[in-house]
Amino acid sequence: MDFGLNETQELIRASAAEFLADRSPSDFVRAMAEDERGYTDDFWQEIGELAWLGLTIPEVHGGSGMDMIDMSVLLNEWGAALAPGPLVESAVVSAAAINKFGTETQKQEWLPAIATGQTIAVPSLTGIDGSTNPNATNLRAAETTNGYVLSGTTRFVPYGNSADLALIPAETDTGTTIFALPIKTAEGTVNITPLKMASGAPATDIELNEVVVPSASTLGNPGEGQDVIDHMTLHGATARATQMVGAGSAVTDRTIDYVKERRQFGRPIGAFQVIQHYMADMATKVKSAQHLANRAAWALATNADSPQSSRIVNQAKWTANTLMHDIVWTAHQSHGAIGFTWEHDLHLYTRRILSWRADYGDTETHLENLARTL
Amino acid sequence: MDFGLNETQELIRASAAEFLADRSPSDFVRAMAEDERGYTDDFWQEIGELAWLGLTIPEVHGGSGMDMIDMSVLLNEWGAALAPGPLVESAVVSAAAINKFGTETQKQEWLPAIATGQTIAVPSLTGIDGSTNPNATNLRAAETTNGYVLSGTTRFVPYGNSADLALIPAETDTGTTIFALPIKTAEGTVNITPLKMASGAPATDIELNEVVVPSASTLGNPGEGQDVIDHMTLHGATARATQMVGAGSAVTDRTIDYVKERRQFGRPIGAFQVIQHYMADMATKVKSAQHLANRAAWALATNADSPQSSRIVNQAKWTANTLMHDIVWTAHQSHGAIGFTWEHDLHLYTRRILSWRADYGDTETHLENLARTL
Amino acid sequence: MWFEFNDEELAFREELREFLDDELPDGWIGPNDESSDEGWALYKRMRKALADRGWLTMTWPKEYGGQEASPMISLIFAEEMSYRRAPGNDRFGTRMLGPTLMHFGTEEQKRKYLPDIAQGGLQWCQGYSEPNTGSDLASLQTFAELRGDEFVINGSKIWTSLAHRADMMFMLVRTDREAERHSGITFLLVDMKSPGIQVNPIINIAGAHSFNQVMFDDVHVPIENMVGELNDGWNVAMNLLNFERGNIDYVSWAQRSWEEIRDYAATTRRFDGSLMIDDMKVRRRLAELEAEIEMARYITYEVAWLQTQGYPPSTEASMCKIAATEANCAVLDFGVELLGMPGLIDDPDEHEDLAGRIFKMRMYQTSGPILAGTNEIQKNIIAYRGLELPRR
Amino acid sequence: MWFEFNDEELAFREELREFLDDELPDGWIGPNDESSDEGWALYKRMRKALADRGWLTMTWPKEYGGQEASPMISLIFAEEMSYRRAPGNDRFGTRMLGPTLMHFGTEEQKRKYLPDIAQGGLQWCQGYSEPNTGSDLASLQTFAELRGDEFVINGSKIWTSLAHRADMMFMLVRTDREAERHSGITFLLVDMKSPGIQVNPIINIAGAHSFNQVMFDDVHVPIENMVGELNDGWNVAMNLLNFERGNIDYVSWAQRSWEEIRDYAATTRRFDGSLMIDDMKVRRRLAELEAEIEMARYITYEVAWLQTQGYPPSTEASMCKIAATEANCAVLDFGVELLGMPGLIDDPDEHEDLAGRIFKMRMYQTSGPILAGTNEIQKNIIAYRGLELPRR
Repeated sequence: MDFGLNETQELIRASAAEFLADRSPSDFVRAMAEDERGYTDDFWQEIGELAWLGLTIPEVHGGSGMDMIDMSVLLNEWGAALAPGPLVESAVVSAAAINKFGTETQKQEWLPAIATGQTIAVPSLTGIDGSTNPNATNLRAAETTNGYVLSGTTRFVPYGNSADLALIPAETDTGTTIFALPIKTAEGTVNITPLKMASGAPATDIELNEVVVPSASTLGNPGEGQDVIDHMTLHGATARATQMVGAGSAVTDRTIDYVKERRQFGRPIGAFQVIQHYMADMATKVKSAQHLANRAAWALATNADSPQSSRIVNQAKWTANTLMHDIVWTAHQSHGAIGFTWEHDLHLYTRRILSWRADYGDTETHLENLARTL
Repeated sequence: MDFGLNETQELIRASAAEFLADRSPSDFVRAMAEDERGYTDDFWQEIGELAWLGLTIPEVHGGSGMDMIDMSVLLNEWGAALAPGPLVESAVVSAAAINKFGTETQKQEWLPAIATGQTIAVPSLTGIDGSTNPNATNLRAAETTNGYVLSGTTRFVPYGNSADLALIPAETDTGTTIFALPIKTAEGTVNITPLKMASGAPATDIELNEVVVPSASTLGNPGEGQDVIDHMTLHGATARATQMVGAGSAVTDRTIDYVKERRQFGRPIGAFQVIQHYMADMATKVKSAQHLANRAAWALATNADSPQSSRIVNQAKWTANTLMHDIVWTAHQSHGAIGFTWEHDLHLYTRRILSWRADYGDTETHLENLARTL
Repeated sequence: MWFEFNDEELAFREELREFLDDELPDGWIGPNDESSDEGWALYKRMRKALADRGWLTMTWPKEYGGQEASPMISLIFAEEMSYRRAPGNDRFGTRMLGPTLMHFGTEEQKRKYLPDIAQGGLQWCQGYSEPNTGSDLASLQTFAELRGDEFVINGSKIWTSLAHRADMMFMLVRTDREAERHSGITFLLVDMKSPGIQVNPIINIAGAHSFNQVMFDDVHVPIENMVGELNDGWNVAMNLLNFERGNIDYVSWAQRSWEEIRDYAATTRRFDGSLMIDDMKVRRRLAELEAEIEMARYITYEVAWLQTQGYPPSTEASMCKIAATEANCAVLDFGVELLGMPGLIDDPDEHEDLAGRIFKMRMYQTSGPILAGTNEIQKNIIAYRGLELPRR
Repeated sequence: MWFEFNDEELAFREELREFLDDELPDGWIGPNDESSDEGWALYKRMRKALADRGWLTMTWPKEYGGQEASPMISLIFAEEMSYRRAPGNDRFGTRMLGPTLMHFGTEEQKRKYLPDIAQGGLQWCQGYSEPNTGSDLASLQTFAELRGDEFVINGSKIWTSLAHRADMMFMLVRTDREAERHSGITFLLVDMKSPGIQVNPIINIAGAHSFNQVMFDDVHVPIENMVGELNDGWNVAMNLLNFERGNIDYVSWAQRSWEEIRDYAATTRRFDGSLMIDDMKVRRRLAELEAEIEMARYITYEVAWLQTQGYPPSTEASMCKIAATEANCAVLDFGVELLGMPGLIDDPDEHEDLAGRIFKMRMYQTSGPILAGTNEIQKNIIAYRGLELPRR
C-alpha cells in the first residue's frame, strides 16, 4: 500500500498546479465555455509541449511511457482547474485504445501526433438514445471490395468539431467494429452539429452519409469492437472520476475558505457546528472518492484486462458520481445566495461535475455492472 | 381539508393517552415482551370494556360504528404507548374483513365477540418464504362433499397462540380462498409453534394437517380471496403506519426531553446546533408521516375500494417505514451510550418500529405497488 | 381530519384553470422571463387580468376591496398558478406591502397605494437583503439620514427581484447606528425613478437575469413615505414574514417537473425499443419522489388550515419550506441524471423538449433551499421556537 | 500510489488465516460471548495462543519483547481477526496500557507489567468513562485522595468492557478538584480484587452483557501504581487515543455481514422459485454497500500507511471511524429489511442461520457510531484539527 506520490508524480502535480493556475484561470475557463470549439490552439500547443498529451504513450511513439497512475496525478489537477480541451478524450481514451488495439501503422500514424497535440482524437461512446450505452447505434458499415461505407448518426461526440480522428463504433456483418475515422478528410458526407452543453465543452452530433474508408481503418479486428469499447470506457471512466475528484476537492477547499471568511450573526459561518459538519462531510467524501479513483488508475496501470479491474473502475466512477454530486450541493448550500450568481465561480464546478457524471458510463450503468458481477 | 380532531376524536385521544399511561407503562410493556402470549386477559378485557375493540364494528354487531379515522386516533396513542396485544390484528384487520366479506351468520358469530375481546381473530398474511406476499402459500384446501380439508403451513401468524379465529389464505381449485378457521376447536391436527420476535409480540408458525372445515367457513366467495387479502392488507398497513407514527412521535418527544437535560461540555447537548437540526429533522419527519398516515385512514373511511385509496395507503406505509427508521437511529445517536442499554426504554421503540416495517407489506412491496401503478 | 377540498374550493380551482387556459399563451410551458420585453408584457397583462377578477387581493379585508377569501382558497390560487408557471401573481404589492400598510400605514398611505395594488397598478419590489446580510437580515447597513422632512439614503440592496421593472420599492434602512441592531431600522417606500438609484442586473447560475443589486447614492425620500414609526421598521417588516414563504410554489413546481419527467420517461424509447418507464427502477424512484412531494404538500396544506383556524403556523411553515424545496431539488436531480446526455444540453434557445430545459431548471431551483431563510435557518427556527431547545 | 499488499504482508495474512482455521472452534461464526464461562475460556485460550506467536505485541519495540512490526502488518492482524470474529485480541493491555507504560511508566512498572502483557497474563480493563462524562471525558469526577503513600478512590466508572473478567484496571481519576479540568487528573493501575470495588453488569440492547459499571467505595491503591506524574494523567492517557480507534474492526465486521447477507440472498429462494439475489434491486443495493465498505477500508488503510510514514493520522482516523461505523450499520439495516419476517426472529438461542442472528447483530452495532467518540465528535475533530475551522 502506498498513498503517496513518488518524485515524478510530485513533479507532475506541482508543475500542473502551477501551469494551470497561470494559464487556466477562471476567465479563460469562462471564455472557453462560450467558445464553440471549447479550447484554443495556443493553449493546446502548450499542453503538448509540456508532454502531457503523450504521458501514457510509449516512448517509441513519441510519448513519455508513463502509466495511468502518473496520468491520474495530472488529471486530478486538470479537474481542479477545470482546464478546457480534449485531454481525456484524445490523450487518455483514444491513445489507450490505439496503443492497445492499433496496428503498427496506425500507432505510428496517430500516436506521435496525439502526443504533440497536432492531432485531436475523440471517442464516440454515447448511444444514439442519449444513454451511455455505446452499442445503441444506428451506424452501419457495409463492407465493399475496397473498404467500408459508413452511414448513420452518432450523437454527443465530445469536441467532434475539432477532432481529426474519431473512434466510432458501427455495426458490420461480423458485429460491432470500431472505425478510426479521419473525419476532416473522409471521403463522403460528414455533417457535424455542435451542441452547447452544460459542461462548457462542446458535444457534436455527427451524421455520416456514405462515408468511404479503407479496410485498414478498423481499430482492432472487425467484429471485436466490444473489447475496444470496454478499454476506452474503463480509461475514460477512471479519468473522469479522477477529474471529478479533483474538481470536488477544489470546491471543498474553496467552500472551506469561504465559510472561514463569511460572517453572519457576529461570527464566521464556519464557526456554526452545522456548517462545520458539512465541511467535515465534504472532506470525507473527497477522500473516499480520491482513494477509489486512484485505485482505479492503479488497476488500469497494473492489470487493465482483469474483471476485478473493471469492478474497481465501476466502483470509482459510481463513487465519484455519487459523492461529488453531494459535494456540489453542500457547497451551494454553504455559499448561500452568492453561489447562485453567474459571477461567482462555484457554478463552473457545478456544471462540470454534474455533466461528467454522464460520461463513460453514468451512475446507474456502473452500479449495474457491479451488481451483475457480484 | 381538516387537520384537527373533532370532539369524539379528541375524547378518544385523551382517554387513550390517560388509560395507556396508567395501564401500559414500560414495566408492563417489558413484561409482555417476555410473555409467550404477549398480553394478559385482564388487560384485554379492559380494552374491550373501553369499547376500543369494537370501534369500527357496526352498532348492529355490538360495536360503535365509527370509522378508520376515529380508529387511527386510538392507534396513534396505542403506538406511542407501545401497548401490547392484538388490537390491529383482531379489531382492525380481521373485523374489517369479516364486516365487508362475511355472511350475516359469520358477522353475528364473530363481530360481537371481537368487540368485547372474547374472541381474538388474526390474519395470516406472511408468505411461507417470509416475504410480505400472502400468496406465497403452500396451504391447500381440497373441497369434499361436506366442506374443505386444509393442509400445509402458514408462518409468522401474529398472536397465533392466543387466537380463536385465524383468517388464512389457501389455494383451492377455484383459486385463492380465505378460510375463517377456529383454530382452537378445528377438527384435525393444528400445530402451533410460537417464535420469539424482536417486536415483543409473538408470531407463530401454524401447521395444518388434514383440518376439516365446513363449506361455510370461507370468508368471501371461494376463489375471490385476493379481494379479502387486499382489504386486510390496506387496513393493516394503515393501522401499522399510524402506530409507527405514534411510536416515532413518542421517541421524538423523549429524545427532545433528553437533549434538553443531558449536559456535555458545560451545556445541554440540545444547545448544540447539530443536535438541534437532528431534532428539527425528527419533528419534520413525524409530521410528514403523520399526515400521510391520517390521509390513509381517511381514504379507507371514505372510499376503501378505489385504486387511489390503495396508492394513498402505499404512500403512508412506505413513508412511515422510511422516516420512522431514520427517526429511531437519530434518537439513538442523540442518546449516546445510555440508549444502548437494555435498562433504557429507547430500544423498546427501536424493536417495534423496525419490526412493524415488515407487517402488511414491507417497504419494497409498498414502493413497487406505487411504481407499478404510476 | 379530512383530506379533500370542499365544493367551493373545487369550484374555484376549476374557474382558475379555465381562466389560465384562456389567458396563457398557447402551448405555454413557462417559466416567464420578465427581463425580456415580451415576458414583461405578458406579466403585466396577466397581472391586470388577475386583478380584474380580484384574485390578487382576494385575501384582503372587504373594506380594502378584498374578498376575505380563506387561506385555503388563497393556497389553491398559488398552487395552480405555480403549477402552470403562470406569470402575474405579484406578491410584493398584494401579499407583502398591502397587509403591512393595512396594519401600519397612515390613512394617506392606504388611500394612495392600496387601491392601486388591488388594480395591478404600480409594480413593487422588496429592498431587505444587502450584500453582507445573508441570513442575518438585522445586520443591514444601508443608511438613511433624516434631514428635515426627507430621508437621504446611501448604501445598496441585493437579490432584488424585479427591481429593473419596479416602479416602487419598500425597503428597510438603518436610521440609528447606535441603537441595538433590531431597533434602529425604518421601513420606507421609495420611488425607483428617484435620482441616485442605479439598478445593476445579477445573472444567476441558470444564465437568467432574476435578481438585481440596487445602489443608493444620496437618494431623497420624503418623510411621508415612512411606514410605521421611526426606528420601528423591524417590527413592521417581521409582522408578515412568517406567513409569506410561498412554499406551495415549490410543491407545485416539484409536481410539474415530476410530471414532465414521468411523461418524458413514458414517451422516450431506449435503443432496445423499451420505454424508459418500463424500467422498474425508474418507476420506483418516481414513486419515491411522488411520496416526497405529497409529504411537502400536506404540511403546506396544514399551514393554510392552521391559518383558517387562527393559529400562527411558525414551525410548520419552516418545515414545509424545507420539505418543499428539498423535494423540488430531488425531483430535478433525478431528472437530470435520468435524461443523460440530452438532459445536459444547455443552450440559450427556448426548448419545448424537456431535454433542452431540465438542466437550466435544476440550476434555477438551486436557490430554493437558500433564499427566504436558508433551510439551516429554518431548522434553527424549528428547534428554538417549535421544540424550545436551549440557545446555550 | 499502490494499492496492494506486499509479499511479506500477504504471507503474514496467510499464516494468520491458517492459525485461525486451526485454533477457532469448528464452524465458528462468532462473536464470542465473554460473559459465559465457555466464552471466557475460549477468549483466554486464544489470547494465550496469540501471545505465544508474539502477535499480541508485535508492534512493540524489540527491547520490550516486540517485533517492531509495521502498522500495516498490525492492520492486517486486526482486519483478519475481526473478519473471523475471533476472540483473544486483547487491546487493553497490548495496545493501550503497554505503550503508555513504555512512555510514562517507571522501570519497576515496566518490569512488572510489560512481560506479563506480552505473555497474555493479566487481563486489563479501561476505566475512563463515567455516567456523566459521555463525550466530555475531561469532566470525570471519580476522586482519588492521596493519603500518605496510598490513593483512596471513590466514584464510579461505566461502559467498562470485561470489567467482570479483568484482573487489573488502568483508570483516570481526579486528584485535584480545584485545577483546570484537564489538569487535576491522574492515571492509576488498580487491582480489581481490591476491597471496595463492585462490578455491576450492564445489559445492552442486544440482550448481551457487554459492559459494566464499576463502583469504587474507599478503594486503596498504592502510590507506586501511579503512571506518570500526579495530576498529569490527561496527558498520559491522551497520548494514545488517536491511534487506537480500531476502525478496521468495523470495516471487517461490515465486510463479513455483507458476505453473510449476500450468501443468504444467493441461497434463499422466494416462493416463485427465484433466488433473492436474482432480483436486480437486491444486487444493486449490495453493490452500493460494497462500495461504501471499500471507501471506509481505504481510508483505514491510509491511516496505517500514514503511520508507516511517521505522520500522526488525526483527521483521517476520525474520517474512517465515521465511514466504517456508518457502512457497518447500513449493511445490517439492509440485511434486516431484506430478510423480512425471518430476520426479526430474536430469541436467546444461538443461530447458525443468519435469520436468527441478524436482528441482534444490528442492535449490537448501534454502538459503533456512538462509542469511542460519537461520530458527531469526530466531525468536530475533523473541522477543528483538520480543516482549521474557527471555534467561535
